[in-house]
Amino acid sequence: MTHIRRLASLGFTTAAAFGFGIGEARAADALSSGDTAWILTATALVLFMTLPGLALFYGGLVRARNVLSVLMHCFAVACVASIAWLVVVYSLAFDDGGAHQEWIGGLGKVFLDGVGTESLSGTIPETVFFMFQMTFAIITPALIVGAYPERIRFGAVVAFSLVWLVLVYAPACHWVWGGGWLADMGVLDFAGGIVVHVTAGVSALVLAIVLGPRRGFPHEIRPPHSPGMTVTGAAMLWVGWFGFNAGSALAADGNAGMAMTVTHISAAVASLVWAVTEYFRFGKPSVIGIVTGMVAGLAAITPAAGFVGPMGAVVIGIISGFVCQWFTTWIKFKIKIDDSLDVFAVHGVGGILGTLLVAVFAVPDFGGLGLAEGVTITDQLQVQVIGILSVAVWSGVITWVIAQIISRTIGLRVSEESEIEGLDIIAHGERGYDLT
Amino acid sequence: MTHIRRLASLGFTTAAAFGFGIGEARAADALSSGDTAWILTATALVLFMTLPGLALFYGGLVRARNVLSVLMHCFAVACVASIAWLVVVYSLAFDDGGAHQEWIGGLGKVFLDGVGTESLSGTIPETVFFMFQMTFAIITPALIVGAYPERIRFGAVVAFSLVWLVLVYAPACHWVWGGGWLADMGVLDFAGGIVVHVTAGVSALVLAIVLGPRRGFPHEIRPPHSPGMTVTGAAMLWVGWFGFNAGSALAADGNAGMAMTVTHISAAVASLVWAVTEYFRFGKPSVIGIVTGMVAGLAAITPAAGFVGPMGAVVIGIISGFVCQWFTTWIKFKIKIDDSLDVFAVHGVGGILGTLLVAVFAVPDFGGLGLAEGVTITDQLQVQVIGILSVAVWSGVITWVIAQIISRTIGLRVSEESEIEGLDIIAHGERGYDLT
Amino acid sequence: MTHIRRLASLGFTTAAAFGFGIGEARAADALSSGDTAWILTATALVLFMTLPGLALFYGGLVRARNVLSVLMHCFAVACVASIAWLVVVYSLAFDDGGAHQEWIGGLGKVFLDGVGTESLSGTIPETVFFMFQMTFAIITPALIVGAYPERIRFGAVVAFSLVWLVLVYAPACHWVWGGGWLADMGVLDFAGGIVVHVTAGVSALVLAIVLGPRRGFPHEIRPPHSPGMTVTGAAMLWVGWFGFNAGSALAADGNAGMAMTVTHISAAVASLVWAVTEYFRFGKPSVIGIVTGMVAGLAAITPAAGFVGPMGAVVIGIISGFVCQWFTTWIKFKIKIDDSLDVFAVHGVGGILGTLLVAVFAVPDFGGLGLAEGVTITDQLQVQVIGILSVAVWSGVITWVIAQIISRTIGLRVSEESEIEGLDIIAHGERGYDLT
Amino acid sequence: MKMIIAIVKPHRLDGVRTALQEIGVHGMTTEEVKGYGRQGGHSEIYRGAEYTVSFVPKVKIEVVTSDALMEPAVEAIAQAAKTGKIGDGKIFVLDVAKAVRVRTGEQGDDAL
Amino acid sequence: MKMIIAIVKPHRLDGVRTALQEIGVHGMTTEEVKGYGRQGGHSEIYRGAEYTVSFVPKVKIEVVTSDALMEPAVEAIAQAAKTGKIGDGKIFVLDVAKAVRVRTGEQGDDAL
Amino acid sequence: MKMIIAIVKPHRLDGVRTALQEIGVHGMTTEEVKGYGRQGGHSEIYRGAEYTVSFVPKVKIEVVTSDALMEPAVEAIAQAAKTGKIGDGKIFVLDVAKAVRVRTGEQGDDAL
Ligand SMILES: Nc1ncnc2c1ncn2[C@@H]1O[C@H](COP(=O)(O)OP(=O)(O)O)[C@@H](O)[C@H]1O
Ligand SMILES: Nc1ncnc2c1ncn2[C@@H]1O[C@H](COP(=O)(O)OP(=O)(O)O)[C@@H](O)[C@H]1O
Ligand SMILES: Nc1ncnc2c1ncn2[C@@H]1O[C@H](COP(=O)(O)OP(=O)(O)O)[C@@H](O)[C@H]1O
Repeated sequence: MTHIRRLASLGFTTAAAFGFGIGEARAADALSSGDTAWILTATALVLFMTLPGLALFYGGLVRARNVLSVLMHCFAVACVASIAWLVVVYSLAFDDGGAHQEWIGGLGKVFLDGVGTESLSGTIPETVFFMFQMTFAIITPALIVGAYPERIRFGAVVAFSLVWLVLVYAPACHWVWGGGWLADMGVLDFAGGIVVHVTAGVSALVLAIVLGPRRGFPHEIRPPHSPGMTVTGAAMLWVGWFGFNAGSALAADGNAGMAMTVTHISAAVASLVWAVTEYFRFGKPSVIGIVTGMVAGLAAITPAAGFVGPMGAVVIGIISGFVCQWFTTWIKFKIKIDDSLDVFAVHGVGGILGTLLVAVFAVPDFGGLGLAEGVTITDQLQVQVIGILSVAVWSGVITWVIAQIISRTIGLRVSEESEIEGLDIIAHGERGYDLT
Repeated sequence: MTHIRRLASLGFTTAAAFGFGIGEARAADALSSGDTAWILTATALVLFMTLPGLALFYGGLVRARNVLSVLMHCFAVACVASIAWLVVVYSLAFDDGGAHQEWIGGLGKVFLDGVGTESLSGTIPETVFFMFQMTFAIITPALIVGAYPERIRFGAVVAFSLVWLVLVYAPACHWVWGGGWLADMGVLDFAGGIVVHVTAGVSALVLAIVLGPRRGFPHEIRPPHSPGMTVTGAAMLWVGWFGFNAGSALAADGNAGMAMTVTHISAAVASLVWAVTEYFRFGKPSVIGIVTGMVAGLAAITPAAGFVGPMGAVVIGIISGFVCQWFTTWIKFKIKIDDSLDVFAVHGVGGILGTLLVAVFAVPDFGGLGLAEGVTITDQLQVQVIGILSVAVWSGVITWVIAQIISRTIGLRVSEESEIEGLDIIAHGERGYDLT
Repeated sequence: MTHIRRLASLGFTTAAAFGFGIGEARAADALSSGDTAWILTATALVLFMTLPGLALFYGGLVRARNVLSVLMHCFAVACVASIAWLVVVYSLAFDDGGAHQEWIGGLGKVFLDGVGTESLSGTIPETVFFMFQMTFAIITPALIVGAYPERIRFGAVVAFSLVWLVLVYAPACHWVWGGGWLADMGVLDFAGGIVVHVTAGVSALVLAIVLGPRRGFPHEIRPPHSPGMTVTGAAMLWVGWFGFNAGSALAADGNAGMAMTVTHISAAVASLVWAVTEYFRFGKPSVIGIVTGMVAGLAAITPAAGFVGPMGAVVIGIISGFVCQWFTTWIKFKIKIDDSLDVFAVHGVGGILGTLLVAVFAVPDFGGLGLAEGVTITDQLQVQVIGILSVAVWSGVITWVIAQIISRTIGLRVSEESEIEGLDIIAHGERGYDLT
Repeated sequence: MKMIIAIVKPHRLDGVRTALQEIGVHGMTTEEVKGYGRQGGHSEIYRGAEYTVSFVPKVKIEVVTSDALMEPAVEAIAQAAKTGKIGDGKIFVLDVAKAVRVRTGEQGDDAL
Repeated sequence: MKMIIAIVKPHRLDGVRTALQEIGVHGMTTEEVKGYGRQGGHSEIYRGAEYTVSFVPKVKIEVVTSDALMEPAVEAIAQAAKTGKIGDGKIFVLDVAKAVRVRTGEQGDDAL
Repeated sequence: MKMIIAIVKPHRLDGVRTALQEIGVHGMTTEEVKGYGRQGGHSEIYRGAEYTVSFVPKVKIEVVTSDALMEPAVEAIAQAAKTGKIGDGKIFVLDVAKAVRVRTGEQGDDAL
């Protein structure tokens, strides 16, 4: 029994909460080539977000002598996550967990056991659902790359990502999208405010604390070596996010269209809000700033995309553009944590904001598509807070444990001399640029 | 009542003229998930054309110290256009204008009022139509960025683009695609020869005149700082243009297939024609040249894509590759206008050529899909000329007025010292490259 | 009569062997907008693989002073191939060849003669099939660019690619996918292990031999000037390959979904295998290495994508990541052929491996979707070997002849001084980077 | 002969070249360098974070002149490079023992 | 006055700068250069292929000091730059005939 | 000791290095520079537009040699760098007062 069929019986709200489009709730057993076409495309788009999107976004922000190491981190994490997904994580997240279904899925789909070309998941082949969801499992640990560049050991990146996917991502994904306890409570998370952004953001923060700051942090850090590379990656993130959010409708329909619309609007608004705020704070709107605003707006709309209307998107864009900016400064300069590329401030905070605001803007009065019958804003907010807190605590604690173990075994951090020399040549034997 | 339903009653030619595929004319009220899947994809492709496509294409052509400013221009214009589109431009372009429908649309769709997940536009959700068309409203003012880099004030870019979208783009789009007077006349513009390329090209020329040339123009300008960046952007434009032209069929059908085919052929032919011409003129075909030819071929086929066959595409490719090249030299070195990245010569001239040639090559004798019943080539040519001239004059005059006002208020141009220092550090406080 | 209809009557295995999805075999006469949407998208994805994907992948691997020439090679080859495809190659590959159908197609579809917006090819418009297949005809000669950078004359690139498409690609494509003698034998090549990778790989090797090595080969060659550019291109190849392989199902269905799944898995596995092997050989896994492993894994899964299951993909990934790496070293340092960017070692060897292994892993016992009725692994292996050998010999011999003729007429190689100065400035009058 | 080494603000390069040409100096070699001096400690802001950038981009100009032309050349450079703001740069003069023009083998002042 | 030209390993730059500051030298100019010496012939590996990279990235530091400060400055650089491994670099000292601060026109030691 | 500063065409660098090695000079430092001289005013064409590129890419080679080796080194460079076409470059020689090898502290000719 595919999970979608199971879910269909839970009725509208829950199904939607699992990231399936509203239209999906009318459980369909026949393959729709149109829906399949869109999710195949969306899968390509979300992979494109990580490779090369996120890799370039992050790569441009570090020092030239570490650019390749960041690309390598993103690339290797993508490979490791893909294999982990096939081997066990997909099954843990989406297979029926039987007695412990509330907490974790089963092992029936390990290595895609029993899934063939005829297996369906709603109106699309299950392989397509598997692939689409896999791209989320790729980008989530890849987001954490932003917490530890320029000083981490490569082996630690691989080991951490692998273990983290099994211990943090699989359960969180199961709880919210796989029919676990948060799904049962009716938590709303359309495309991953909790599953992707809260898990990655909190884990990034904890890992940054355990790892310690870069030499010279906070003021003697070198500015981004190639903002143009970062903008290129950011633009790819924007385009790819259409697949992320509108693909989460799991159909090519009006729900997907609205999800794409609000996604775009939130991104555009948050970008401008960030730029305008910078203009008032420093006199100059920067290109790094505007694209960071874009990411904040996208992270924040992610949990809300299929539930809110354009007005909700505008407000979510404004708030996230403003609040996430405040957090970038606060974390680096007040509490002095070197979450180097601001994963928590942008993704974590953005994801949390959107997960809270969806409870408000899903209401028809605010232009939304409606909460479940009989559920008030306050009810929903409570559920959302529980979802955020439980996943945040789980992510933080497990990350801390994994980091400690790695630190005491293979080691987390390179030597100071290696840090100065740069990870490209030290860890990978390569140089980023030879323009002669 | 959506505009498409209205249009359907106008019958084949007009509907096609509005950029809806031929298949569209059989007004369909049911959602097609296949068509929706393709237009969702096409929307992503056209956004990709601007971000990062066009941004990189232009960014590589300027001096290293202005590269970020160009990326910022494209990015900020995209954000501003998206918001303007939501707030009022979509409504002005596509809502029913009632009594003044000939000239401009109504305000009924401001902020997507009344548009929900169930609203259709032909066989696709209206939100998807809204998003697809929005990407055109993004790229059109972004094309104009090529007229003014390396010397314009950032505030002027934002202000100009915003006002221009309302005063130039909204009416032009309405006239041709929204059921306005040019549509009534039966003007043919499949994907934006007039609406996108003529408006942007002419406005670029006028703005370049008002702004004045860069220091050292024409001979002491620095050559492109990163042709590889330009080629990267160009390739993205090519791929994205599949969404632009084949998406304008608004369906996943034979019309879309043929539109994609002729688009590709024109691009390939114009690229080679440009390169060969350079070889004969200068002895060396350049990579900047070949990709410029590509853009010329794509701009020229745009209005014709859904109406002509492969032979028409070959001829349009040859002519545009040759004529646009001639214009780049002529404008810069004969009439000495610093339309810095050749927006008029490539897009304006290309768009005009295609808009004229479609009248010829739409005829079945020349491999086309046919003009409306009873319409001769000469009839159609007349309409096309009226379309080009009216939109060109409107674009030019309004651009001139907006530019004058900005020049007298917030100011158009940076100081000479800032121009030398470069806009990246002056306007955005950032540096393009730090490879140490 | 379109070839697809013809093929349908040949029954399951053969149809699948021609790269049409299994579902396709139930010959459908009606347009499916879902399938069309996916193949339009896949076409864009495969074009994206060449431009800018492959161009950047290759561009980053050469010296800075040759980067533009490599981009130019890829771009010009794409244009030339597109026109050749329209003029004659599509017809030779896919039109009915009548009496000599076993060997080559006819000339009935020259310039797309008789193909209109209503022509179907299975469930998609024939123009869409034409475009999709065209992107394969673009990337195949573009792959060969990796054999000759940094020393070839630009004219030779253009001439070679053009003639090669007609004399090598058209027949090979016809034999395998167009209903030729290899198709009759039941050769399995889902998306181009033979048609794309064997032809390109072998031709690259032969061309590299005729052309001779770069100055200073093998040890004084400059290392890749921009590994980051290479990674960017590699990531685009990965994403685009979804279109390549899953698009080859020619439908948006379960076969496409499984093809995408195994494609992805093979890529991820081969990447990690390459990196781990490097770690054991040299102590450092490199980013150039991991992405080369990715390409090897993708090349190897290409012929197998629609026939094998996840387990097959894992094994194919492991073997290709390991064997292709061994070949890169062997060819350059043992037999000392300067196939500069390892086209044969990666694509040729990868394609051969996959073409052999599909015979094994298509068997249901190994998780595959099954061989044709009554066909054993050994039978199939025999056919596969015949396919590989015949195409390899044909590619090699014809390439050698073309290269000799070019060498004696327009000349293959630039002067030593030009080679030192760099092709960018010598052949195209441009410089790759001016960061001042 | 003397080698004049001038470290100036990048955007002054064109002005310096013109000034030198006017007094008859037609050859020079330039490089991009990073300078550290009183101007040191300027900062750039990314994502609201201030980064201290100790080394500021400068252009270094090397001109070899005859002994006679040295003073006017230094004068010309100093004037053309001056903005009056901190970080305008320095000019150093070193003795040159020998000069050769590669193409012709000419030596001494003839080589310049 | 003297011009000290030091060619050192790139990651030693910050240390050298600090060492110079401690002894009162507050101005310097740096460039990225490629060096060739005994260290020459190191190799990089790409796709299993060993490439000989003859020129190794180094940083060149130019500091002009008064005659008196030269010795301590050379000493400070030498200590800060030393790793004890091959390729640590060289320090050369040249005579400077004249120095001018562009902003003020000051000359000689005052210009430094 | 002498410092030889040679500004040559980039593609001659390898040749110069070999020539120097043959006469026993095993260390050198190179930088990419932009030169301006008689060759000045070459032009590049983009989109049919001619752009005057005043500064031409050159390579600057700095070699410190013992007094005795200086003449042969200059000779070797001049020969290896010569193409006979305009823009071949210049060689300048300056006196070096002091040289130190960082790794060992050796001084003078021993440091080279
Ligand atoms: N002692 C020195 N030796 C070499 N270069 C120096 C020295 N002092 C300054 N410079 C160079 O001159 C530049 C300008 O010096 P700075 O002290 O910032 O300003 P100003 O010359 O206006 O006082 C520096 O960035 C550095 O490149
Ligand atoms: N004779 C020389 N002239 C100029 N620069 C030199 C000379 N010899 C060495 N160098 C520079 O010093 C650097 C270090 O020298 P090298 O011989 O590799 O190591 P070490 O100084 O430890 O013996 C070289 O990379 C080069 O930049
Ligand atoms: N007076 C000078 N001082 C410093 N460098 C010079 C001088 N004259 C020429 N050069 C350098 O030498 C290079 C070659 O000089 P140029 O006059 O173009 O050719 P040629 O040496 O063949 O006459 C120039 O590009 C510049 O880098």
